[in-house]
Amino acid sequence: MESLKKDTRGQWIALSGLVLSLILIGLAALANQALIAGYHSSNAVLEFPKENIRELNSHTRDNAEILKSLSFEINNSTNNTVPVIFEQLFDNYSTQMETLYAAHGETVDISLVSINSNNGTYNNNSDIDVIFVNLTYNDGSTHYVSEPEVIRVTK
Amino acid sequence: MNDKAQLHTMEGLLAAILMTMTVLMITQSTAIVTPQNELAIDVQLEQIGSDTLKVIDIAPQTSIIRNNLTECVASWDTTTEASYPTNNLEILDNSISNLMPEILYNVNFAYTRNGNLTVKKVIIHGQPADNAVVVRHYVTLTNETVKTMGGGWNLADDEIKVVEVRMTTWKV
Amino acid sequence: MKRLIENEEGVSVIIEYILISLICVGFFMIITINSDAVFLDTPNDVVMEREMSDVGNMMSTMITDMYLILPDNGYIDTEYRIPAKAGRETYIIDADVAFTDQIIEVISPSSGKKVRVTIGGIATTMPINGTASSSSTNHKISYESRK
Amino acid sequence: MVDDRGQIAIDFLLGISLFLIALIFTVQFIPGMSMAGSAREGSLDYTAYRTATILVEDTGWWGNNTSSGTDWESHPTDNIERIGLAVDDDPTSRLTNSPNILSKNKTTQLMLLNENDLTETLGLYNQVDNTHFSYGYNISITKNNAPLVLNNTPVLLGETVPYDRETSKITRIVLVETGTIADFSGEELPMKAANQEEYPLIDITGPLNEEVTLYISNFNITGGDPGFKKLRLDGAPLSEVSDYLAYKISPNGTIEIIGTTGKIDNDDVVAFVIYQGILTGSQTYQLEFQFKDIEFGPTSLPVPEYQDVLTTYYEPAYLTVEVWN
Repeated sequence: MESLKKDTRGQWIALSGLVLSLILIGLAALANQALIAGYHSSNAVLEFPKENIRELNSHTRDNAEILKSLSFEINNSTNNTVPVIFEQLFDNYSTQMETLYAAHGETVDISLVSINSNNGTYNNNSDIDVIFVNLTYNDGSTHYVSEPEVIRVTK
Repeated sequence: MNDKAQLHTMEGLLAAILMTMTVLMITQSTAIVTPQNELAIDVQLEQIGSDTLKVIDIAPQTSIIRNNLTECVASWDTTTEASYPTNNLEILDNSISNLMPEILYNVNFAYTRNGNLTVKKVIIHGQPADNAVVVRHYVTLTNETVKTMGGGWNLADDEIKVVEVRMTTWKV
Repeated sequence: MKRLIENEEGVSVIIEYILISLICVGFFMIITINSDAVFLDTPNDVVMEREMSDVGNMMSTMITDMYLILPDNGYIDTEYRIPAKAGRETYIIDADVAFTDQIIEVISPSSGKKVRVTIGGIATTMPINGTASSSSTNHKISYESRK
Repeated sequence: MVDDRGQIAIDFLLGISLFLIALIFTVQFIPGMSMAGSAREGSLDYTAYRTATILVEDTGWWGNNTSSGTDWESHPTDNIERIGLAVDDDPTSRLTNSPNILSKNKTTQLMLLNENDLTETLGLYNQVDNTHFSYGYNISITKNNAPLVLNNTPVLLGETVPYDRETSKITRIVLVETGTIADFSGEELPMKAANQEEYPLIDITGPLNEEVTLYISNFNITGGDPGFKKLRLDGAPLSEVSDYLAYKISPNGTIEIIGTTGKIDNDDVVAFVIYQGILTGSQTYQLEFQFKDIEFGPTSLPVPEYQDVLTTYYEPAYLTVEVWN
């Protein structure tokens, strides 16, 4: 004990050890805090399927326009009426969308409710003006239902 | 006065200064760069990725983005898959990298064929990092768009094909 | 005996011993008295503040995101998960003030701690209301166009 | 107590007590020092995200006792309840079908709002113990790393970002309506009366007090060195430096300035930007584009009018929102 007391060398080393440990404590606190920071808010943004639902909605809208002009085109070469053709194409579309969404573990349902003509006939492109579609989306924690989604097809 | 071990004192002093500087530097740098956890980076990646696809999708003819997403997808020849480093959809690749520089991405197309899901690689920029985020966008192809863009989708006149553009984005 | 009393060798050792003990006891006492405040309360306060503002931000961000995709005819609901405790205390999310003030409050009833988070201008077009307690198991935000 | 052995221990005692006092203080301060400093900032974690989301994906809303709608930009004196910049075709419905496309009118109106309304409607404030305080913010729309200029004002709001503060920042990619553009197809442009070479014509009715942008596409290349020579306005040549800018956009989106030597491919789009101040008279101007080795429509075609083919021009840009305490 006496020899240890007399030996005054190494004081700085001991002090550096202390400082070092304090720095480590500080760093650990910082790192910890960075881990806590914003976990739930980030997670909510990542998990909430905003873009998936919006895509379902907006792509169905875009698609209705495409299908409308396509069904008038097909109408020229077949005996089927425009609404019948449109319905077939729409069924085809919704099956494809359902398969594509199912690959991500999401259940969607897109079904055509009605095609509306402003004057009751389906002779040319401007006759169809509004289409009603039911949309549902479910990924286990978020459920979205739009019954009906009113799509104006005016292009 | 004991004047031995002066050098040790200097050494200690130096060490103390060094450590203080380190601590200062670390606290300073975290104050400037917002301490972001990995999830926050993922949020930004997802945002930028989905914005990019959306902007390309809605881009009108009269903008710098000459072909919108549907046209880009329609022009794909369907037979050759991309294998690093060759990509076979130049136009889409250029449009994406113009909009989000400094971010790497891979693009796949997913679509149904005879009721089964098919996924094809289209643009490859490397192996995605651990924090990669996937964004997706949908387009509908008809034979008309495919013909005008000269793609190889081989659709019948009364056929439509919904294609999922799946983009994996990550930061290096 | 006399020799013992008159002998002063080692006195300093005893004094040293007494002083050291006193200092150590003092140090120990200070640490014991303050340990709760130093090692538990301060970090707990910080952690609570962070977690509560995190939860508040999550609610506000989710409501914003949800608002942007609300169907015109139909409904949307989403379940969310929040930690049962912020630090060591349970808390309540209160959105009822949002109706007038565009603010969501996260309050801890036991300590009265309160964190407020703003919502960007949605509350004026659409009433937002409801409260949620962290101790209940299921949490849900829902919207129905017909109501 | 004349024995002076062991005195060194008093030294040691003094030292150790000092040290212990120091230790107590450090232990008390370390956690407070590193953690409490940033605790307050936590509440603005996602403020930037929410603000940017509302700006980019929402149309905004205004309302008074009798009516309401999304066209808040045309009711600046009424009660603006929410600010959103997305374009909208139906002001009565709450949502837009075109997120990420920013309206020019809404953006310019945003620049005119006063500070107070802005922080209030965007929710850029917090209330602590009933005192209202605003966050510092910086909102900008940039293109090529410079602020986008709309109606001669750069889109830049708020203060400069302090670099010694923790901030919350988000960048969104958007399409901005920056003006109008006339898109012409090569075969629709008539050649000037068959004197020398094939110079197509376009009529522009003045006065126009802004930049005029024209696109010409679908080139029918007839010779080996197709290119652009010069632009003439009512017969007088314009200067490529001070009067107009001509560049081409190739199909993959690369932009290249075409001087008199630049080559043009048949799938290129050639864009002309005629600067502000050139077409300010109340008259009909005739633009003559001198190309080489490119054939345009027959002379019998009517000269197209710039105003007849005008459409909105969209430019990709970055909207950045940064918020701090």
